[in-house]
Amino acid sequence: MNPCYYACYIVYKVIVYDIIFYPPVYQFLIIPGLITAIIIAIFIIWFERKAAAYVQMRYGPWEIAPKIGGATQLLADLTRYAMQEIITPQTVDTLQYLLAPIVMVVLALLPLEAVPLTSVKPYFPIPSGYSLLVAVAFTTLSPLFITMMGWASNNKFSITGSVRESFMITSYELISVLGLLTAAAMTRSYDLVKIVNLQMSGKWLGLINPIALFVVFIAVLMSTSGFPFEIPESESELVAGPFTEYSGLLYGLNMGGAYIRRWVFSILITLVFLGGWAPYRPTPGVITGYLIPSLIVSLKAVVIMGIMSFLRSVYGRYRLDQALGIAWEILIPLALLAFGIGLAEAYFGII
Amino acid sequence: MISLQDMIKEALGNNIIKIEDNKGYIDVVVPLEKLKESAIKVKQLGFDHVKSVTAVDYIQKKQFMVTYHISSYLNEELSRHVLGLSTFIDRDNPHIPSLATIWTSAEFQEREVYEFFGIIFDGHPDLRLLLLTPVVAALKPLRKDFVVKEDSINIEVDYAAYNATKWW
Amino acid sequence: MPAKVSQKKNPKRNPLGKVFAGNIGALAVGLKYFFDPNRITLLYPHEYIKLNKGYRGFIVLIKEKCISCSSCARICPAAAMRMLSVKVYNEKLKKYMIKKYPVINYNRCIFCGLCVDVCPTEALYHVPYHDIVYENMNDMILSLEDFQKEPENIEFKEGIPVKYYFDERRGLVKTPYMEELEKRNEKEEKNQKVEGEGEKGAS
Amino acid sequence: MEAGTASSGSGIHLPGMEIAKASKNRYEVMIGPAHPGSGHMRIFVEVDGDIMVKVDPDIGFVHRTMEKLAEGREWIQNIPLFERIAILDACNITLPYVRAVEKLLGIEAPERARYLRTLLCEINRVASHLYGMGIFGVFLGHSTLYMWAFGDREVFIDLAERLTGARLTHTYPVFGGVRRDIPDDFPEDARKATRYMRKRLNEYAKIFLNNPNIRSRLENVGVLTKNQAAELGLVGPNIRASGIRYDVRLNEPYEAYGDVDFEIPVFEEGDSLARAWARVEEVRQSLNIIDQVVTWLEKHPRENFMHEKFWKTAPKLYKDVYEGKISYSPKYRIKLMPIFASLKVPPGKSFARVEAGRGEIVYYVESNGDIFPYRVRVVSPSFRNVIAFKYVMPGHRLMDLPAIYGSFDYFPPAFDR
Amino acid sequence: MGSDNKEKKEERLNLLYGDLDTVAKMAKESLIKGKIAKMVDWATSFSLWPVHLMTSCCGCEIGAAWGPRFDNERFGSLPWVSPRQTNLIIVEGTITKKMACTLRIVWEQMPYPKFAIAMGSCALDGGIFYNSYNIVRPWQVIPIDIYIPGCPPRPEAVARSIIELQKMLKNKSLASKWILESKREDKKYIIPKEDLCGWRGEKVDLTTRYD
Repeated sequence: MNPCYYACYIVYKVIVYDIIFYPPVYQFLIIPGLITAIIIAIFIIWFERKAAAYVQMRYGPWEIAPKIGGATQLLADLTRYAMQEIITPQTVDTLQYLLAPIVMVVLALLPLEAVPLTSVKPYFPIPSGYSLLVAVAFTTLSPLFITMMGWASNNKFSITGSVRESFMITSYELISVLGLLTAAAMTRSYDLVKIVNLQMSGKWLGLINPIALFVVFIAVLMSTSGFPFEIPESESELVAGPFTEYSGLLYGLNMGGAYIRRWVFSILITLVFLGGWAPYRPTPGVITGYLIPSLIVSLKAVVIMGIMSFLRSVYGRYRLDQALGIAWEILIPLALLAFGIGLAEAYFGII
Repeated sequence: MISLQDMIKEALGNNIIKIEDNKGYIDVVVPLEKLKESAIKVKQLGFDHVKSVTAVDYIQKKQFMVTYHISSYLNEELSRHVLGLSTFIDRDNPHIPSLATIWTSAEFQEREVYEFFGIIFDGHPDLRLLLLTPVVAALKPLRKDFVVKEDSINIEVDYAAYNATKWW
Repeated sequence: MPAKVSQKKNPKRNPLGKVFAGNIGALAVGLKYFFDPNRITLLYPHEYIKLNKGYRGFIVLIKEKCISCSSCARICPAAAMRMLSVKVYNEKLKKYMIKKYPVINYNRCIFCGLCVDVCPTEALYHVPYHDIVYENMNDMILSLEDFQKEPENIEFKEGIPVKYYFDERRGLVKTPYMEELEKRNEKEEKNQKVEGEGEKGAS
Repeated sequence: MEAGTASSGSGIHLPGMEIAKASKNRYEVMIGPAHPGSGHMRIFVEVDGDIMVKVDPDIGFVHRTMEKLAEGREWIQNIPLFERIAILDACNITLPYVRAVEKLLGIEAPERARYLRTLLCEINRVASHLYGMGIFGVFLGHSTLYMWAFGDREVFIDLAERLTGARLTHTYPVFGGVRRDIPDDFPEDARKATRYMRKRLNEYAKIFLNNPNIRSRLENVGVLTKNQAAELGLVGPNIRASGIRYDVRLNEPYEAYGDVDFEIPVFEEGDSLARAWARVEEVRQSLNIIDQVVTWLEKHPRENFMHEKFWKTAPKLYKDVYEGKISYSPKYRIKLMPIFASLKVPPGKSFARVEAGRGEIVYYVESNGDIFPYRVRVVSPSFRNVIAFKYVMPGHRLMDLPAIYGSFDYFPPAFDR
Repeated sequence: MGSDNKEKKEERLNLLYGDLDTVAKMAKESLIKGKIAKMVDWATSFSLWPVHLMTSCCGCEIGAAWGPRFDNERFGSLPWVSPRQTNLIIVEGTITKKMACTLRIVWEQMPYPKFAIAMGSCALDGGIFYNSYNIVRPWQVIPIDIYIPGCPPRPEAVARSIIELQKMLKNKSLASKWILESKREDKKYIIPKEDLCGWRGEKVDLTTRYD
């Protein structure tokens, strides 16, 4: 045998099987990570524009591909963004300004490292008994970098926007953590696999405890600044909030970042409240053990994202103090109530 | 019911130089010194806001006429009428007491008259430029000696030499 | 009957109704339009609105009717129309005379139609289209010859004419304007007959 | 006394940009002029934390010098000129100028012309209010309202286009009459449009005004009491939302408003929500007026919509044009006599006011018997409303700025003139 | 010949030393060729986002043009808020002297490739305000690609201008050339910025007109 060929074979094998198909990498980069997230973002932004257009008596993006309703619109936008000049204003803190969006996107995907998409052990990214806890902890990282973006931009609008963002972080984080951990209280476990497996019988936690689902849903809307909580980048007084100074590819990253975060949260909600890959039971094998359950999870998550996107066409935006008031005065008591209900249900053995 | 003219005559007394019924409003001309006093009296009658502050440049008489068109919101009887409180001021030394302290609604309009005519309202709380940039405002554009040229309607050239861009 | 004053108040709701009824009402209206979109969009290059005859679009001169009275140029608020002196051979007097004709500058024209309305001989008229754009400002300053031609309209080539009619339930509803289409089809058929088979691919 | 106009200092100084020294904990945000929340103006906002402390509107970015230009143009040329104050409300904006000149000329439009003017005024008022609501929606992040309002505005723009031949710049009322009569199928179309719009207004209320999200943004925001509104001299629906019973149509009925039956909605609260509701209710009343006017126009014979003085002298060609005998000419179009091109107006001063969509618009016209006006003074509704920003906004949060701004239904070209 | 070799050598050396400018230039040139250039033009033509710069009354027709009846979002064009993320300016009517500075600043804030449309007769030759003392012509301030006559133009005309701009982009491959050369040769400013924002303008011949 040719040693060179052999070496190549080994390298290939290492790269493909041991690196790319190593579950943490695979999950981070392909399904449900970066590539899937981008595809989903393309689809969901298109859907958002189209759904709004439906409600608003018009067509929305159309001329670019009339036969499929302009679905390739975002490709054009992304290409344009990628090729446009990247302006770095003189007054910005250059390193932070350039790094923050990239780090934000990377960190936004980090929770996926802890999220199992199947109950078959070899495909777990990081087998852990505390996967829910780890995932929730990771979700809190990326918003910090949005705040940093605003600070680095050195622009009054950006800074005001990032201050607003930090206000929102402090209020929504507690709610989403409380809401998600309700599941742990109900199932007596931090293990996402166990939580999903308990829901296999059709008793989805979202159905048993809809208040918790509602609270988490609102908290996710707040965290990803979706309508009616699109406050940090509210255009009518803050232009584009923390992203005001960003142009070209960096802005594309920002725009994608919010959707990626929403995507990650949707997957978490799906796993915790909507039964994950239920009613399908994974069996060993790449297709039956990994692809089909992750497809089911993705579908459910896309539906959640679709609902979130639809709200854009019905609601305006709340004022900052009102949003914070909703968070602290209504949602936190509700989250505590949901927690109590969860405990009661667990005690009486409903779950 | 006494008519509005009588009411104003009674209120202002001998402050009035001339009172006439113009088309659409009643014009009262008062001397410059008595303007503020008359305004206070008129406000007591119930005229509570200023509709417009107008200055007219009579370049031949070397005078500006400043008219406050005032009317009422709260008194429904008065709101059917518009009263013009006018005064004439010297064109070379245009100073006039500001009525913005009496009617807040005159504030922005006086600023506008200030920048377009260069009439200075003494006692105005915030006399700055409103619409124009300083360079343009220095021209005092609404005075009659600032002339804006209109284009002529004829193109004085024979057809063969008609070069489109040149004539516009 | 003169107007009356009617005293009104902001509609009030109890807190519970405010939260539930309001949200559900808004979502229901949104969903209603999501599933039954009342789309009034004109797909512009593929369709165009056949404007009414009275529309004040681009202006065309009929030179024969012009009596050089300059009314149009005098009334033009934007000085977009001016009188151009042209030497014209007079048949009766057998000599050249200077006559004035209007020329127009679309850089300034505001399409108010005063020139058309004031013309005592109806020598000017509007064409009912108004969607031409230029890459060059000099193209918009018309010479006397261009002013007599109706400006070329691209929308005829690219789209089909539609008309909007009013509807109680849907507001504006568009329908293809069949008369115009038939007229155009007839014309095309005639052209094809005259020109033979060669032009078929182009249409 | 040139202080405050030109500050000579080091560094780049941009026009109109007077930089005030900010105290501790305060900073200045400049909203505009190229800002999604400002439109064509700039607002200097001094913010203490999240609370606006000082608001200074800096206007004039669209100042096109109409008052000066009017002094060099002939009387009729000023109609299209003043139309550009607010082209979306064109008929209402030019009508007081026409009325003021008519007062000087000593003529009055015939009855049919008065009804036709009323018709277009009301169509414009509906379109203008819908425009304002659409912008308001966008300010609060409610894109659907923007789209709906602009979509339904098209209905009324289409009506106006059928009537006058232009979408926005109608140049419709001229001295002594109007330029066109209604087309034959117009009354039926207008009735359909009003019926449609009445139904839609309920949906607007559902998705926007009764939406808890929007209500919470608007309630008790930017409250103006009756006396404050009168003191600031605001106009239009803004004062009627504060409980002032003032409407030119009520206090000094002009054109056909004395003959039609309608209500003036007056609200008590004086907050942003009341101002929004006042506009919705006004749209309802305008629809009523359109119905009545159209019925009147249908019943009465089509003649006399130009003042006798001008129409009597018309040659035969003019009547041919009116009857539509010329192939490229629309029916019922009136031709202007060449006298309009050099009309001389008797000397005098006149004053006219009209309730435009955004409020009362006031013209002061002075003539010295020439073919040009000697002085025309326009005070447009937005110009009188702009003062409200300075006095109403301080004390509110920065996010209330669009909510207050939008509720006053601003239109910067109108106040800049 | 010798100098050529020297230059090449220097270039190589620069590469070796990791001179970022040279590398970026070479990478750009290799990227913008053939298919990718076409794709850039295609993408830019279907993603013309106008910046929110309402300069005057034609803004109402812009509202209508992006409203439901004429819906220019069909062309992938979405009015956006911040100039940094947009690539199209639509000058809606009159530019006053106070606004001209803003117009130029907004234009400079936008990343290239960027384009401009002048809408309405006020933006062309002043329209009805041709002799006003407070206006400038937008083509003296920024380079304009397409002109729309009318006062105001119909929304269809705005749609037409976008279609024309798309055609121009594809035929002349404006976007990819601009990215490659980092500047556009055929358009230039007439009034320098200091004059616009300081209102001097003595040295400028305002009668010049470029096309």
